[in-house]
Amino acid sequence: MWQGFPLFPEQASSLAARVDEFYIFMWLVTAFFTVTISATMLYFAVRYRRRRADERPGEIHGSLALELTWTIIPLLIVVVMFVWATLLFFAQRRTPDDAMQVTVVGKRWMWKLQHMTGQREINELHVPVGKAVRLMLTSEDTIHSFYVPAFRMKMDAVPGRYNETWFRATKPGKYHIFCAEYCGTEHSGMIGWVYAMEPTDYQLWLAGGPAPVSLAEMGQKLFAERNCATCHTPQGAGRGPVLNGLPGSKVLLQGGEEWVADDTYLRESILRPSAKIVSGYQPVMPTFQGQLGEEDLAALIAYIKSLPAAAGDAAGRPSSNVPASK
Amino acid sequence: MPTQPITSETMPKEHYLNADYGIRSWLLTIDHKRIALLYLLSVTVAFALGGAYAVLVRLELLTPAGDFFTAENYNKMFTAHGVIMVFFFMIPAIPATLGNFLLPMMIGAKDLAFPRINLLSWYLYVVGFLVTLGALFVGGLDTGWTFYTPYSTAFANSNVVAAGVGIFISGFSSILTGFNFIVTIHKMRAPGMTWFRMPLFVWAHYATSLIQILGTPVVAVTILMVAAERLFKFGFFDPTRGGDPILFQHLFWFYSHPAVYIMILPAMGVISELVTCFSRKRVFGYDFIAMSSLAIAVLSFLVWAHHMFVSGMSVYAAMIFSALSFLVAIPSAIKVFNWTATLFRGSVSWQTPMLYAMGFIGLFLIGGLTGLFLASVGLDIHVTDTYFIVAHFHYVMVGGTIMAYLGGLHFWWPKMTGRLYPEWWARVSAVLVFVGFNTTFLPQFILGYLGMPRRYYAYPEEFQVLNVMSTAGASILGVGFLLPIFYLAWSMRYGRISSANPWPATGLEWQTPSPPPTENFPRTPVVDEEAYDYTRPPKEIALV
Amino acid sequence: MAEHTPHADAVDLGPHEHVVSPKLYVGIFAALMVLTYLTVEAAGHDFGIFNTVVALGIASTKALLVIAFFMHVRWAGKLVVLVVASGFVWLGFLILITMSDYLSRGFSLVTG
Amino acid sequence: MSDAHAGPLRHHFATLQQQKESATLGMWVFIAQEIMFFGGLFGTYAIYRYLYYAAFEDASHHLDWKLGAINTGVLICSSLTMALAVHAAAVGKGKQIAAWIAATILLGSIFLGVKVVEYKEKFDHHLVPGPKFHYVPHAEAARAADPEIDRHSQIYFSLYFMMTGLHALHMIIGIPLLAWMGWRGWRGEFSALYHSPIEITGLYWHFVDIVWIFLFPLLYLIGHH
Repeated sequence: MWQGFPLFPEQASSLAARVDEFYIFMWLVTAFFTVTISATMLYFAVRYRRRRADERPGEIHGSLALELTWTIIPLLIVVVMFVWATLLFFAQRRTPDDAMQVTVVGKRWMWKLQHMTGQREINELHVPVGKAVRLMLTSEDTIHSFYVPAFRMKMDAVPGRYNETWFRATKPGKYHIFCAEYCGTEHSGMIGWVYAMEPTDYQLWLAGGPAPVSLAEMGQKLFAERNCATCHTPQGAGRGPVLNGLPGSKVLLQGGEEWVADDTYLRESILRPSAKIVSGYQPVMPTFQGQLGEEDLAALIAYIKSLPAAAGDAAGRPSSNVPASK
Repeated sequence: MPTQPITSETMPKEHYLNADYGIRSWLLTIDHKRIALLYLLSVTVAFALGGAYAVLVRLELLTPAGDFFTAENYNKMFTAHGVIMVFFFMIPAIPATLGNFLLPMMIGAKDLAFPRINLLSWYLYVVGFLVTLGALFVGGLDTGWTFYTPYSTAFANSNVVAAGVGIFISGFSSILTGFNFIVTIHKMRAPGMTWFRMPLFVWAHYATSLIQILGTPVVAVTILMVAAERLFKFGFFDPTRGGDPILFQHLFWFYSHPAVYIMILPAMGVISELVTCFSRKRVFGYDFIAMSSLAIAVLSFLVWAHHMFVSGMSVYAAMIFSALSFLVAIPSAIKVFNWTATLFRGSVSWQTPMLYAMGFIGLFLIGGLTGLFLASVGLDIHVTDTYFIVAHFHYVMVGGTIMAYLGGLHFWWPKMTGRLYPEWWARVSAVLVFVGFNTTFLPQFILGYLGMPRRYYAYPEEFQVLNVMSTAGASILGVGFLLPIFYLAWSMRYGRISSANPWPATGLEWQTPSPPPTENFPRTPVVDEEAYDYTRPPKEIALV
Repeated sequence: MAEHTPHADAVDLGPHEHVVSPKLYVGIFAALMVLTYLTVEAAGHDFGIFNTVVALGIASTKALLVIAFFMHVRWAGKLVVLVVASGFVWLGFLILITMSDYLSRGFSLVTG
Repeated sequence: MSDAHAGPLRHHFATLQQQKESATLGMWVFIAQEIMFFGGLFGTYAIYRYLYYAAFEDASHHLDWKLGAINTGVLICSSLTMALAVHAAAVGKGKQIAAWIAATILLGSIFLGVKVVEYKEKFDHHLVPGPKFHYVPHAEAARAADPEIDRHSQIYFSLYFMMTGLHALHMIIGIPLLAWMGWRGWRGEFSALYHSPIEITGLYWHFVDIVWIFLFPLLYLIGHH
């Protein structure tokens, strides 16, 4: 139980060291001001302690110079803190492009994690060391918060939307996963482990596990089962738009609006096809709301992404669409 | 029991305590001093209850496994601790007891502007307290004092609406207190009492009242929306019905962050009084301290989303809130520097109120500066929702507000009861509180950075050592808080009789007998000199 | 606006109580009814983005008329004006800063 | 409560002037607090209107703007009669106070009557949020513009009922207050020197009118063209 007396959790991610540096800087500033002001206070209290009951100390109203100094100096210190912390924040929130994606779904009192390569894990996440991992978080009921202290990383899983964060493990090992947003009775039971493994061990784990069907293959099976192929043909002769090379490209909608086919667009078009009808097509596609779970959707999207790009090349991927507003 | 202490002082024959007898004279009083004592009693009951729940929570956390209570009960315990302490002790504590008692006297008025509304405010507080206690005892509430949706609206099967109604009613009581103070300070100051001759205690309560008036209604309407969503299936915050849970957090924290300044600003007012009286010197930089109270009141409304940095709000809004949260720390720093400078070349006495004031300055420094950790977004990602946050706000609330409340209670006890408290017992309890408090909450900073999340019923083994230390500290703190209840009650009967101005301190409230007559002053006093003028012996209004 | 300057017929009675003549009240009432008609009329035309601005503009003018004349703030001194203003300014804090979060959610991190 | 015969000056005030100014300032601080109370709802309205504009525009067509306009007129009229009642008190005509107050109460009741009609009509069309909520888009293009129009329109109607409900509740509190003032006026309690209770009730009533002045365009007239 007593492994020495740690003051920091393990530094197991690329950003952990930077967060700890900033943490130490903040403690130094706090210690400096607390000690100096308390010592000054105690020194004055002892040096000028009341010796006679009827002492009448002199009149000191205040001094503008002093007031300005202890307004401007704290202001400067605070600006330094703000700039340093915000740069750190940008690093924490800007996901590298080469990141592998894991979808994290919080469901009351367990974490369901799903790799793009098809592995599904409950309360466990196996990741290779040195590889950036993008987490797409959502929840099926209340708000949860995916928190790995060793990576200094935390992001809420909010129902009804995707939140994105990322980490890059740097040290192999087994690290805690906690739920950090109160979510009911077993809030403290909603914990698990991240296994950061050497790339070779990770490949072994990938292979070693039950012959995992990759997400795309699972998507293909679903695509066939739900006979999507009858309308969505690669050559575009069917009643539905061509899906090859669709992800990331610009789609011309009825009413002349242009929309980028990102994950949210694909997910919405499967669940609520009549939402954005591609120009030149009829709104005949049935809705799959309630029939496909989050995992099935992720599988279908993965499959669509894996389709070889047809004639047109995929346009640049602007980040997202600001809701049209009047 | 000791015999009646023989002192030269004699109690004034006619004062507000013996002006009238009987239950009706207390339950239907419109005298601001009696209403303050009614509040003192009910706020102490709330503190005892909240403290009891805290002890139960600390007991459960002695062991990593959850083996003392069931998970539901633990969740109901920490929720009850939070709700009772925040809404029924911290917010009313200083404004409703010391503020109600002293504000009219400090500005030379006979009473608050609306005495009957003052009594209504106490009744609303008691009704709200009873309704909330009913919700907490019969069935309990397990959403935490923050009521986050969609848990509180769709998944909690505890008394959310009942507790919400109780908090709504007590929120209205807080609004009425603030409303009364604003009008009294504006309209009922004695002749010669200009704004910059008012005691800093009054400035702090003016700033607090602004927040109470402009902040509380927003949480009131948010509670109504949560109740409407639970009862009538409106869909405000439920994602399955189109609502946005993060909008609840915006509306909730729009009030709840200024609410923490409702808790700390009166404490700062008390500390300004204690520091200047016990160093017997005019406060250093009076104007800056007064203005920093107003600055805090205004800036506190612009910083709320530093509670939501990881909720998925936009990156750019997080940056704006982070910058503003850093700004709000500057006025607090100005105050601490000015208090320390006041001691310079003073005549500092180490009586109990000064012990609490010095304790406040030390602990509020740690509390305030750890707030900067949370304003920095990069660090907040790691520490939010962990025990680092629990330690931060307990340093500001217990180390700050409760230390100032106890210091103020001891400082004005002779004025309220005409009796002196036993000095040595008071110093013992002050030291106990200081030691117990630090032992309880310093380990929690480390726990927080190690990653122990908040509101955890069971935790991994490696956190046990620090948790045991924290629980040990909690028991010392508990004793430290119980002592004053005994010796202060004892002093009401057997304490040495106090003169009108035992310290002696400046301020109009000390120029009238202790305990004061019902109408405070025989004649409305005229103020002709600066506040805190210790160069001349204190004046006394001759009782004609 | 049609109504004449209020000072002409203000009668000073009691503790410098400012009594306004009923004629001014009726004038303000007329203005309010005209503005109500205007609101409905304006909503009839599509000004694109400015729909909300126009609607709120007319509503604010009506509110100002009621506050200034019916509620006597016009003669009530700076303190009351400050209280009224602070109410609306805090409302602005709440709405605008919360909107800043929703408006900037779409922007991605483009910086270097 | 207040003993009417102890003369208007309360013991803790120095002058009648101080008492009157305190009462007026107090009422205005109370109104600033009410602004923030309704402000929470207006804030929520602004956010959801930005997020779900199409659904809000379509749902707004389900409200009968003519009834809304009539109600606005009725309430502005009641503001006028209220102002005249306060004026009557200020010039000391006791009997006139009761008359103007009665007119204000009548207009207020008309307003509430129209609201009852509107609520009943929403109830019949299953537009009250909850299990029985069934939304039929006004314009067919609306469902295409916002596929989740059922959920988002339910937000609109939740806000509609919450805001107009709270506003109506404030009027239901106001009417007995007005009746009590009218009765005190009738008994000749108010004079040119002392009439702050009725003035304060007037301020409250005018505030309730201002809330409706903002509610009408924001709820009834979205995309009215």
